[in-house]
Parts: sequence; C-alpha cells; structure tokens
Amino acid sequence: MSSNGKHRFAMYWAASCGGCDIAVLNLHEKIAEVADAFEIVFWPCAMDTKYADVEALPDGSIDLTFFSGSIRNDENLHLAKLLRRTSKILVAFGSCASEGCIPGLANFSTVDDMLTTAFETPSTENPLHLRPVPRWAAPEGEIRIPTLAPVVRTLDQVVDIDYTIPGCPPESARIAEVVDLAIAAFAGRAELPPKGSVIGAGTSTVCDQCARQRDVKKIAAFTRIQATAYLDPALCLLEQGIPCSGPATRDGCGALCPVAGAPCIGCYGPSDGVVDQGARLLSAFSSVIDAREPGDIERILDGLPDPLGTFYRFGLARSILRASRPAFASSGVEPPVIARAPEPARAGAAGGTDR
Amino acid sequence: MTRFLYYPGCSMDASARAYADSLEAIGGPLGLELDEIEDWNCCGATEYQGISPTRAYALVSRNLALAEKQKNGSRTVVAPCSACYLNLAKTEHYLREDKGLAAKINTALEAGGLHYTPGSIEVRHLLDVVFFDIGIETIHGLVTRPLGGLKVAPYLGCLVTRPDYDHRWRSNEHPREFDRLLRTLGAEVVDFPLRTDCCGGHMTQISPATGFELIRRLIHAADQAGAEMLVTLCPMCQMNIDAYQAEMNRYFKTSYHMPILFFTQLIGLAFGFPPEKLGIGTEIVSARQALAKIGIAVPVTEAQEPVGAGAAGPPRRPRAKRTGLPMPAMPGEDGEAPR
Amino acid sequence: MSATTTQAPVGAATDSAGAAFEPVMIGFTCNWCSYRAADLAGTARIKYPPNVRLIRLMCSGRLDPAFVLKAFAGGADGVMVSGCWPGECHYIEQNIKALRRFVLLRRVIEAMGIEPARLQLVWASAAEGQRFAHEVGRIVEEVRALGPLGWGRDGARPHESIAAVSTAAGPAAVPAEVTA
Amino acid sequence: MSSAQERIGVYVCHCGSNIAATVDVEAVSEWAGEELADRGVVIARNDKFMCSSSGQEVVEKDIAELGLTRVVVAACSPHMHEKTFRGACARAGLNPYLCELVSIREQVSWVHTDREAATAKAKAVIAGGVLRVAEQVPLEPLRVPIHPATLVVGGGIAGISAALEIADAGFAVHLVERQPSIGGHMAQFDKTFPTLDCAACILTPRMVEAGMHKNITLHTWSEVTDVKGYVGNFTVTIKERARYINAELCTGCGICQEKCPIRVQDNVFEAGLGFRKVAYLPFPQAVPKYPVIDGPNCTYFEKGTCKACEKFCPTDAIDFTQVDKDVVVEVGNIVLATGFELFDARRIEQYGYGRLPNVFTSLEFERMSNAAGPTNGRIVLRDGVTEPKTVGIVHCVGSRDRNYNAYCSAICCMQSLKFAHLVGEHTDATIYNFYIDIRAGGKAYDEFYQRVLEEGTIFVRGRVAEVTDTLRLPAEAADEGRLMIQVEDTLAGKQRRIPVDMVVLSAGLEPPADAKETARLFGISCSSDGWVIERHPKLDPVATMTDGVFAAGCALGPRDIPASVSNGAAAAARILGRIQQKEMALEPVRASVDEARCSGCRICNDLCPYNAIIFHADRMVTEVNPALCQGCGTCIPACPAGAISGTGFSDAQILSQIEGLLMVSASGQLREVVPA
Repeated sequence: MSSNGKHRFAMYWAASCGGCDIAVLNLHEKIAEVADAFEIVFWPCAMDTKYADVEALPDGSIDLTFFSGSIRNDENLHLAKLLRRTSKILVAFGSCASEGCIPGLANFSTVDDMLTTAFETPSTENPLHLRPVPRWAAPEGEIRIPTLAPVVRTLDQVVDIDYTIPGCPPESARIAEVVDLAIAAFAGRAELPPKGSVIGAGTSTVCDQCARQRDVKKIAAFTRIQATAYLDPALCLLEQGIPCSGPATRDGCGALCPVAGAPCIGCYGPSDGVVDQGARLLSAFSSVIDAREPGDIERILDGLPDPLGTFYRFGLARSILRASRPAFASSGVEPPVIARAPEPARAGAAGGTDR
Repeated sequence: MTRFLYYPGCSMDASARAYADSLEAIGGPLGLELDEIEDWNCCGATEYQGISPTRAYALVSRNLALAEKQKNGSRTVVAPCSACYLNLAKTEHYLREDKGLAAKINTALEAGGLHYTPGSIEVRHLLDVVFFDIGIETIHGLVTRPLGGLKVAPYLGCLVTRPDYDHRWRSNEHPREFDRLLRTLGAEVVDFPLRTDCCGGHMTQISPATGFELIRRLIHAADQAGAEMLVTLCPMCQMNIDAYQAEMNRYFKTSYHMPILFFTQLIGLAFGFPPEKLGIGTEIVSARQALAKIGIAVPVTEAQEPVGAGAAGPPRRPRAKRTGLPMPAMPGEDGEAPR
Repeated sequence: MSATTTQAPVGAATDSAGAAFEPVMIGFTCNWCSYRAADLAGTARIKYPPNVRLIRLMCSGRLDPAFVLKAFAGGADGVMVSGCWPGECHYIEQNIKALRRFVLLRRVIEAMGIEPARLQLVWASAAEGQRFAHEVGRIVEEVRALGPLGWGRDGARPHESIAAVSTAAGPAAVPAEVTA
Repeated sequence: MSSAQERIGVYVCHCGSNIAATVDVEAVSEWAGEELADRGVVIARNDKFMCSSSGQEVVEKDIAELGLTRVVVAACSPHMHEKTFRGACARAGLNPYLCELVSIREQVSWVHTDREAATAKAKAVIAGGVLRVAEQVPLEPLRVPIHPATLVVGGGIAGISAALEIADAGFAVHLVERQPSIGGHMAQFDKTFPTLDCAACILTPRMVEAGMHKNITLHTWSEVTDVKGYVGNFTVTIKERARYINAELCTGCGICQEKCPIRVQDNVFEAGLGFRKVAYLPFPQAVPKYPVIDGPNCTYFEKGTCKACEKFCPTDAIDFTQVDKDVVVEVGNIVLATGFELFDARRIEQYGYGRLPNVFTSLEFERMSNAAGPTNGRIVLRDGVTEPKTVGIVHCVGSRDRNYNAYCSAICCMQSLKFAHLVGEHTDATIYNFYIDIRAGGKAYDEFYQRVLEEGTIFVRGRVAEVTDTLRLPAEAADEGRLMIQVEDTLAGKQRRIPVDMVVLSAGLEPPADAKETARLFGISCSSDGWVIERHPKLDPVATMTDGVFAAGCALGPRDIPASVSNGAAAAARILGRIQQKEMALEPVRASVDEARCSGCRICNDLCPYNAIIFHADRMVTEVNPALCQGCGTCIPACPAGAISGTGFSDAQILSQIEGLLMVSASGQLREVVPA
C-alpha cells in the first residue's frame, strides 16, 4: 500500500521483445483505471525509475508485479530475485516468463554459436573479431555488462511465482480481466485464485474456440500453409495437413490465428496438467498419420521439416529436455551438486501436479 | 546397353570355341558389352583348391584385383564357364567372410603390385545375367526364328546353382529359370529330372567306368524324356557328353546319338543367325539331324563322327496311361513346386 | 532451427574408476509380447546384460514420448521400446501407432543432440525370449560405446549458476550474489 | 509428493535359491528399509518363499498391524503371482490394486550372472515399484455379465468334444464348420493308432450326437467373418454359404449326387486321390446329411443348363437362388478348434511327390486304405491296379527340418507305424520305415511299435535324401521302372539305395493357411510358426491371452486324437466354470476422458480398433465406453490436451516408476534424481 492509499504496481521486461508491455498499454482507456487504482512504482518501458529505487523498497511492498521476459543473463536474474523480494504478488506475464517463448529457442545453440552469429557473419564488419566482454578495465573504472547464461530459463525456474498469464503477448482483453480481478481483490470484493494458477486464460484448448469444422483425423501428408494450393476456409487446418498446434495449446486467445486462416503456433502454452507441450504435439501428430510401414511414415514426416521448431516454438525452456545437449554442455563449469530439495515446483492450476 | 567386366576362362577359345562364337554373335542384339579383364589368369578349375586352398584363392584373387582396378563403370564380373564362375564367386565370398584370409591374399597380391578390397566386385554367371538382367521379355522380342518345338533337355550342371550364396535361383536342385529361357526361344523343354546332376568333371580321366556311367545316366534320362538334344551352359559338361559319347556307347554297347549345344547357340539360332556363325557343326555328336527337323540346315565338317543310323538307346518306356488314381496338381508356372 | 553440431559424447567409454562404463537404461515392454519374451528369457535362463530396467505397459501404444524424454532427462543413458510384431499386436494394430511415434520422436531427440542409437525399437513376440535377450545385449553394447549421456548430471543440465561465458581474454569473475 | 504420506511394505523373496543365488536378498531388503524410508517404506522384509501361505500371512499381518496402505513384493513375475498377493492384500482389507509385484527373478536373478550388478538392479526395480505403487489408486474390477452361449469354431474331433461337453451341461453351442460336414481330418482316416479302432466307428456316433443335440446349432459350409465385443459379450457374424439345397425339404437321399453328371477331383476329403460329384456329400456318414452344390464347378452356374439334380430331387429341395446368409449370434466364450493342414510334400522336390506317380502322401494313403475310399481299401500303385511288392514309408517329411518346419509333428511316427501294419495286412509287400527317432510316447504306443517290428517291418534309421527313378547301371538294371530311395543308414553307417515300388510320405502338420487372419479376427496371437499361443504353455494350455477365447486340438500345435479330445473337454470345463459365475471380473484397466479438458479436437477418435471412443457432436467432446475399452492405453498419449487418463497404468505411476528406476546407479549407489 503506497502513502496515498493506492496499491503499488510494477512491471518489468527481462529477455523479451516488449510486446507484453505494449499489450498492457493496449488496454486503451482502461490504462487510466490502472493509473487511478495503482501507483506505478517501476515500469522501465514506460517510466524512468532506477534499480536503486526498487532495491530500497522494503520486502513485499509492491502489491502486484507483472514480470515479462525470460531469464537470459545475470541482470534478468538479479531483477527477478529483487522483484520477488519486493513484490507481494509476482506474476509471470506472457509466454517468455512462463514458457521461455522465442528467446527460449536459443537453447538449441551454444552461447558461442550465438555470439558468432551476431559478431562474425559475413555481413558483419568486425575485422578485429571483437566480442562483448562482461568486464573491461577502462581508465574511468571497470565497466560491466550483463553476462549470458548458457541456457535461457523461465521465471518460475529461478524464483517462486504466484500466478502465470500465458500468451505471446497475452490478449489485452484477458489482461483487462486480470486487472479488474486484482483491483476487486485488493478492494476485498473478490477472492484471489489459488497460488500457482494460470490466469487470464481458459482450461481447455484453442480447438474449443476455433470455428473450423472438425472431423476424424487421418493425415496423409503434412504441408506448409504457403504450399497449399487451396485452403478450405471451413475445415480444420490439421485435417488439411497443416501442422496446427491448436489442440495442444491452452485457450484464451479466442483462436485468432486459425479463424484468420493461419495455423495456431502454440503461444498460449500447454493446457492444464500437461508436462511438455512439444511431447503432446509430437505424440498427437504422429498417432494420426495415415501410414503403417516405416518408409511411408518417414516420407509423411518429411513434411515436417523442423519438428523441433514446430513443437517447441514457445515451450522449449520449460520442456522436459529444456535445451539441446551442446547448449547444456557449453557451460564448461562443473555444476554444483543440487541439494535434494526439488526446485520450486510450478503448481499448475486446478490441481494438476508437475508430474 | 548393359556393361560388364568379362572373365572368359581358358576353355572359351579352346574346347568351347562354339560357346565363344555364339556369345560373340548374340552379344550385339542382347546389348551385352563385355570388357575382358586385361591380363586375366587361370581360375585353378576344380583341382587347385583341393591341393592348396590359399594359393588357389590367391591365384583367383589376382583376377578380382585386376577387375577392381579396371572398373569400367560396372562392378560385376560375368563368367560364361561354371567352374570359373564358382571359383571367382567362392573366393570373393571367402575374402569377405574371412578377414585373415583377405589379409594373407593381399600380401601375396602386393608382390605383383595389386590389391583387392573384398566386396568391391560381384561375380555372376552368364545365364544369371541373361535371365535376370536382360530378361526373357527382351529376348522374346528379339526371336525371329522360333525353334519350332525342338525338344531340349535343360542341363545346368552342378556348379551354377550351388551354393548360390545370394539366393538367386528358386531351387538348388530343380531350378526352372533355364526352362523358361529355352521355352521363350520356342523350344519344347522336356521333363528332365537331372538338371543339376554331375557330368563327371574329370572322372573320365580318373576312373573311366564311373565317368561313362555318369554320362550315360544323363543321356539316358534325356532320351527317356524324349529330348532331341541337351542344352548346357558349361564347357566341361558339354565336352564330357559330346567328346566321350562314342566311347560311352562302346563301353555300354548302346548307340545313343544325343547332341549337346550351348544355350547361347540356341539363342543365336532363334535370333536368326546362320548355324556356322554360332559354331554349330563343330560339335562331335552332330546336331544337324535334330536341327534339320526344324528346318535349319547345318553344313558337314570333317571332325564329325559319321552319322549313325539315328538309332537311339534302349526303347523308351511307354508313358503310363492315365487310368488309375489322379495325380496332385502342380500349380507352379511350369510344373514348379510351390515355395 | 537446425540443431547445432552434436557434441562428442561427454564421457569417455570408461568411467572414472577405469572400469567399463555401465550404462543405465530404461526398457518399455508390452504386457502381451515383449514382457513375456523377457519372462521367457528368464525361464530359459538366457543371460543378457543387467543394464536395462524394464517397465511393463499394457501395449507399446501406451508409450508416451514424454516418458522417453523423462527417462533421458532423469539420467538414463539409453531407452529401449519394445512391443509385438506388426500384425501380431494383442490389440490388433496399436503397435503401428507406437512405431509412428517412435519414428518422429527419434528425429526430435537427434535434433536435441542425443545420438539416435540411444533410443531403439525392438519387436519381440511372446515366444522370442532368445531374440529379446540378444537385442538387449546388442543395444547395451551400442549405448556403452556412446558413453554416458549424463543429461541429469555432469554438465548436461541447466546448472543454477550463471557462469560467465567469455571468449575474450581475462578471467570472468562471477558476481557473488548471482550464484544460486 | 503424495508418496510421503503412504505407508509402504516391501517384501523381497528368496524363491529358495532362484533369486537368492544371484541377488543378495538380505542386503536389498535392508537397503529398501533404510534408503526408501523417506519415500514411504515403513517395513522391508525378506522371506524364503513369499508366495507360500506363511509368506502371505506376513503381508496380511503387517497390513493389519502396521496400517500399510501400499505393498510391493519383489519376486517372480506379475504373470505368476500378482493374483496371489492381491488376494493376500484383499484378505487383509487393503484394496488389491494397491499391491505391485516387481520381477527380480525372471528379469534379474535368472538372466544375470554378476551378483553385484544383479543386486543393484534388484534395488532399482524395487525403488521403481515403491515410487510407482505410491501413485496407485484403489480400483474395483469391472463386472461384466457372461452370455451362456458358446461359439466353437471348427468341427473336428476337438471342436465336437468341446461342443458336446458344453451342450450336455445344458448350455447353447454354435458349432461353425467350413466344410459341408463336421468330422474334420479324423473322418478321412481308416484306422486309428494304436488300437486300430476304425476311425468312422468311434467318430460318427459323436458326430450324430452333435448333429442331433438340442443345444448345438450346426453352421456347416460356413465361416466366421466378424467378431466384436469382449469376454462374456461377443457378437459374432457367421457367413453361411449358399448350399443351393433347402435343408428343410432335403431328406439326404443322395439322388442329386447320383444324377449329377460332373465329376471333379476331390482335393479336400479324398486328399486328391479320388473324385466327387459337383452336387456332393463329402462322405456317406456326413453330418448334417444335406449335400452342397459346388457353385464354381456347376454347369448350371456356368452355362445355365443341366439342373439334373433339380429334375430328380424327390422333395424339390434344390434351390439355385440361394445366396450366402450372414447369421449374427451373441456368445460369451469362443473355442478355436481350427485344426491343421498337411505339409505340402511337393515343396521337397527331391522326394518327387507330384512328379513321380508312385509317391503318395499320408492323407492319400489314409484314403487308399479306407474301405470307403477311392480304391475300396486296396493298396495299389498310382495306376490303380498293381499291388506294390516293396513299400517305403518316410517319417518326418517337412518336420524336424531346418528348411521347412523345425518342430516335430508328434503323430507321424505312430501314423507311419499304422501304415506299415496296414500295408502288411492288405498286401504281402516288404515294408521299409525310414525314421530319425521313433516317437511313441502315448499309452500302448510303444507296444504297437514292438508289434509292427515283430510283423517284419524293416526300420532304417536315417533321413531319406532322395526318391528318384533314375537308376545307376549296371548294378540297378534289374530295377528298371521302380523307385530308388537314397538314404544314409546311420546305424549301418553307410549310404544305401533301396528299390521300392511305392513311397508313402508321412508329411508333418502345419497351421491352416489362414491361421494369421483367424488370429487377427479373434484378437489372439500366433507363434511365428502360426500355431495359437497359449496363455501359459504348461499351466494354462487351452486358454489364449485374450479373455474369453480358448483353443483346442491341433490349432494349438500338432497332437494326437486323445490330446485333442481332452483339450476340447478342458476348454469346455473352463467355459462352464465361467458361465456358472454368471459374471466375470475384468481387470479395471481402462481409459477415460476428462470432459472439462477435452476440446473436441477429435485426434483420438480413430485410434481405437474396438470402437470404444465415441464423439458427441452436440457437446463437442469425446467419451470412452468402458465396456468396449480393452485398456490398451493408445489413446492416452495421443491426446494433445492430456485430457485422457488411464487406470492401472496412469502417467503418474509410470513417470514415478521411471524416477525410481533411475535412483540407483549401475553399481547400486543412490543417485541424485532431479525431477526434470
């Protein structure tokens, strides 16, 4: 509670594209309500508050924090721990914070590969082969820039979180609902959902909200949408051989993409109780392909040129394997033996345990 | 056009001159391109392996090494003679199976600046290539003078279908592929049960009595089946039956006149080539009489034995008339047993 | 998103004590065929290496790719999936669906840097105890040759500390509070 | 982590020395007690014989006194004693499905030699069991009603025995037979060994009994085309092929057979040695007595002419307009008594069957020696006239042979001895039997062998290499026209060439050509040879792995008539036991859909061969019908939303078992297992 009776609100963007912040701004006039109900203490995208100001805040003094972006470097981790300390309710906001999202796809490659791609491609003018150096003893003093972690991690893999809002970005309408809920809850007019719930989304999958007509699935060939001569506007995309992640993705977005004729790419993450969204897609798609001989199966699966990219586009960092072997091994540092206590398990909503 | 490496073997330009001539003639229409292996050497026939196997394999491997070096786009060596085919095929197989032997052989070959990588060369008999690669459809298309029901007994000899490492033939003892080829030429193939029985090999030198009995048995079975001639694909079998038929007749006091030709000669005839271009007439037991029946005139040459009165061996047993109990059906393509 | 170059196996084919590396492997079997083949190998006293620990499912079709991923992530060096021969499935054709999932799953783990030979499929009928034992032996030797996968341990796991990955000269001091 | 609250008992069995010889059982149970305590293990014991009543009592006592909520038994295999320990838990008041049997005998001690590695694996397997059992939930077996009717497929002696046993107990039987009459192969024989009973004399009374029995419905000239449902509730479609003879009107007088002008070779009943008419009854004592018209060979169907049978039929029973008819029956259990087919002797070209006229097969000889056969019982050569002076009988044709069938066909030795006796009885020929080992293990079998020896049959021990008509001169000139048997006489130690006039090939037994399709139709599995696989080769020989489907006779493998009859009776006894119970408890392993999470994406809809997955278009959700679901679980991992779960093998149980199995390193140390 701030001095003028308003609740404190903060939003931060770790390794993200800023789309989540824009989605919040996208509340249009409702943003004024937020301003009325909350005193915004820390929002780097919208205000010029310094880290020191937040570090000075007592524990739990920020009532509601939306933390978007995944944990890529030590600065992200530092802020995650700081905001955990200072926030009463810490929400993993958007796919990056909850699933790893597009930044999480970096887990396929080693940090070294990334730096090479960034600094030493033919189109880059870098004759001295310079690379960013975390510490540099400049005359004025030591300059420090954040250090890349070998693998990207989600917010709940580094700190304990209270809620998750999925989506890339979360639909503004869903954000509005959460804001209303928060305002009502703080005013004592509503009950906060159990800790660990997924809010701002449904409990079924995108298919539930998709208007396309669904029939028994028997896929003779996978194709990419741009390669299909004719796309039946009314029929389910998967049945037309387009790899649509709708059946394994939580609903809440209103099935915007399939309705618009584009396959769902899974940005709202797995539905309740699902351990690995990619495994679900992999199992579902392969179960219904129309082939019995290994050769035919291989031929049909060649229609999915990039199974990893298709199945783990948003959920790689939270998947069972989390990252490719080279990415893990690239750290080169012998990991400390992890204490027996399992790390903070993400208590999924509606009682679905992590198992 | 199918291109192969060619291992002629010693008999092709000697006792099996007719085999070579007829192969030469039909090579064109069949689209067979046979590049002879330069500086090939003897294959050791059947005896050498009995005396010293490793040295015999080294002798044969030299041909394989030469073939490997000469690769003309094909890795297959074709041998028309069964003995050469089997020696080459068996040696290649052993080299692949036994690493130790391959090493020993290669040290020997190094002396001549040669080396052989096991598995790099495939060895096949001429019939195998004609039947499976060229195929009876193509051959049927090329037949201009069908052999008009000439009764032939198909005789493969003992080496081609045994041990048949890569299972090309449907059966080791009763293969039917040769029958289908001859039938495509328009000949009538008699039910000859001794397709792959022994012709005696060199037995005529070691124990004439045994050799003659083996030859008699083949001729007798062919005669009983009503054949007018035997057809073979091995110079050794052809020579044994052709050259020793007279002595066998004297030994058993029979008067068989059973000519034996190479299948390439029959193919040549069916393709319309004149007999003399196919070496027909150079056989000792003349085929003139049999071929005359189907309108092919064969000039007389001096090497031939005076034409007998054409009397065959002992009278043929009458075919049992079908009054008794029914026989089981033989559904296979040409009386072939189900697999 | 093509996978990066697969890393050479992290551990050599012998573990620290110099003894031959003993892989720990999970084997999924189906109740009607491959599990009974394993039992038959037992009653026939056919010996095979002890590295594979079997899990009984009602059918190979019950196998969820997530189980295989969990096995690898949990420290298994190899996974064997087994079921009835196509056409002999107790549930008529459910092993065909297992085959479909296996083919796609193998592509996914290969892209994640796990050698495909660590995940193998074996069909074995209830009468093939000998074959089951032989296949287990073959697979164990193939995985032994690949060395430990070590996904749950020795580096192939998201260690909590953020090690400075610096390619330039100069030691990378790790800020104290950053480590977990 | 729910396992923390459970109170788990671990019981490790020595199984005498079967387990203890390779696994350090004490160490393992001690380890389980200590290291798995924090996973809920409150007591860990080991016992010489856990499955003994004393062993079970220990479990029951612990459940009562220590308040155990889960039990893990490390012993043989769930297929052996899972029921035993579930029973013990039930008796102690613990839901039986909270008990897990993990195999450390078949899958550890018996198959590994290194004691340290085997002990380590035993620990891992137990850890897997403990973590898994914690996730198990109490279940109740599914009760399904048992339909009292039974389907018997195959009208041979095994099928007839099963049908009669069940019908005599007062329950309905549908007996389906592919041929026009029941009787099977036994009807073709003349005599049976070793008693030389006339086959027809002992078989036809049973056939008539079956034909007349009020509880048996015969479906001859028929085939099963479709089987749906599950134990206790099968829906079977039987295709009754058109006989073109109206059974109500036909008196079985046989005039149609007599007047029918067309004769064809009878390759079924006469084994190709005789002929039959197109309108025919396979043999006089056929049951039912209605003939059939063999459509494809009938002139009427070919050219629309003839109809001789119709003209002369006194009761106008001929009806060319008949069409195949599908009959659907409801049954509770099924007996497969589909019998055998003879090995096709033509496949062994060296024996010349099909090429050399005087080479016969065993079934041809059976027909020849049968008084009602084509030669009225006279033993003659293929010309139908000449009596053989020397006969060679060859054992093991196509059996005990790596190139054909590796197994021994069990009955050919005795059958060959019978042939030798019959040839001796009908002719004064010299008889040779070429054998590898005489297998005469049945009652009075070996005595029959001695008798045939004393009757002068010459036994040559060796596998016949070739039967040929090519003779070797001059030695064999005298045998012109005869057959020569080339054989290695292993007792005399030399090759022999024995001239004979007639050769009888005792061909082995093989499963019917369509054995694999039959297995697929009834949802059972066959061995690679094609014989039906028993639920347990020793202890459950007439049941198959599919509940409600039993097997009897040669469908299970080569066996003689007494064994086939006892198989039939055994299968009948098992079924009668089931019918008495009126209902049956099925393993509660089923899938179910959480409709809240199901989005109706329909990916699972086509995955169930038992059509247990139903889609409700109105509510756009899918449901699994527990009655039809067989519990294979294939739909569970296919659900992209994770909305389908399965009892007995849930995700939680298997994931925990994986974690448990990985807790122990190859050398037996506890490993950090970090839940990924």
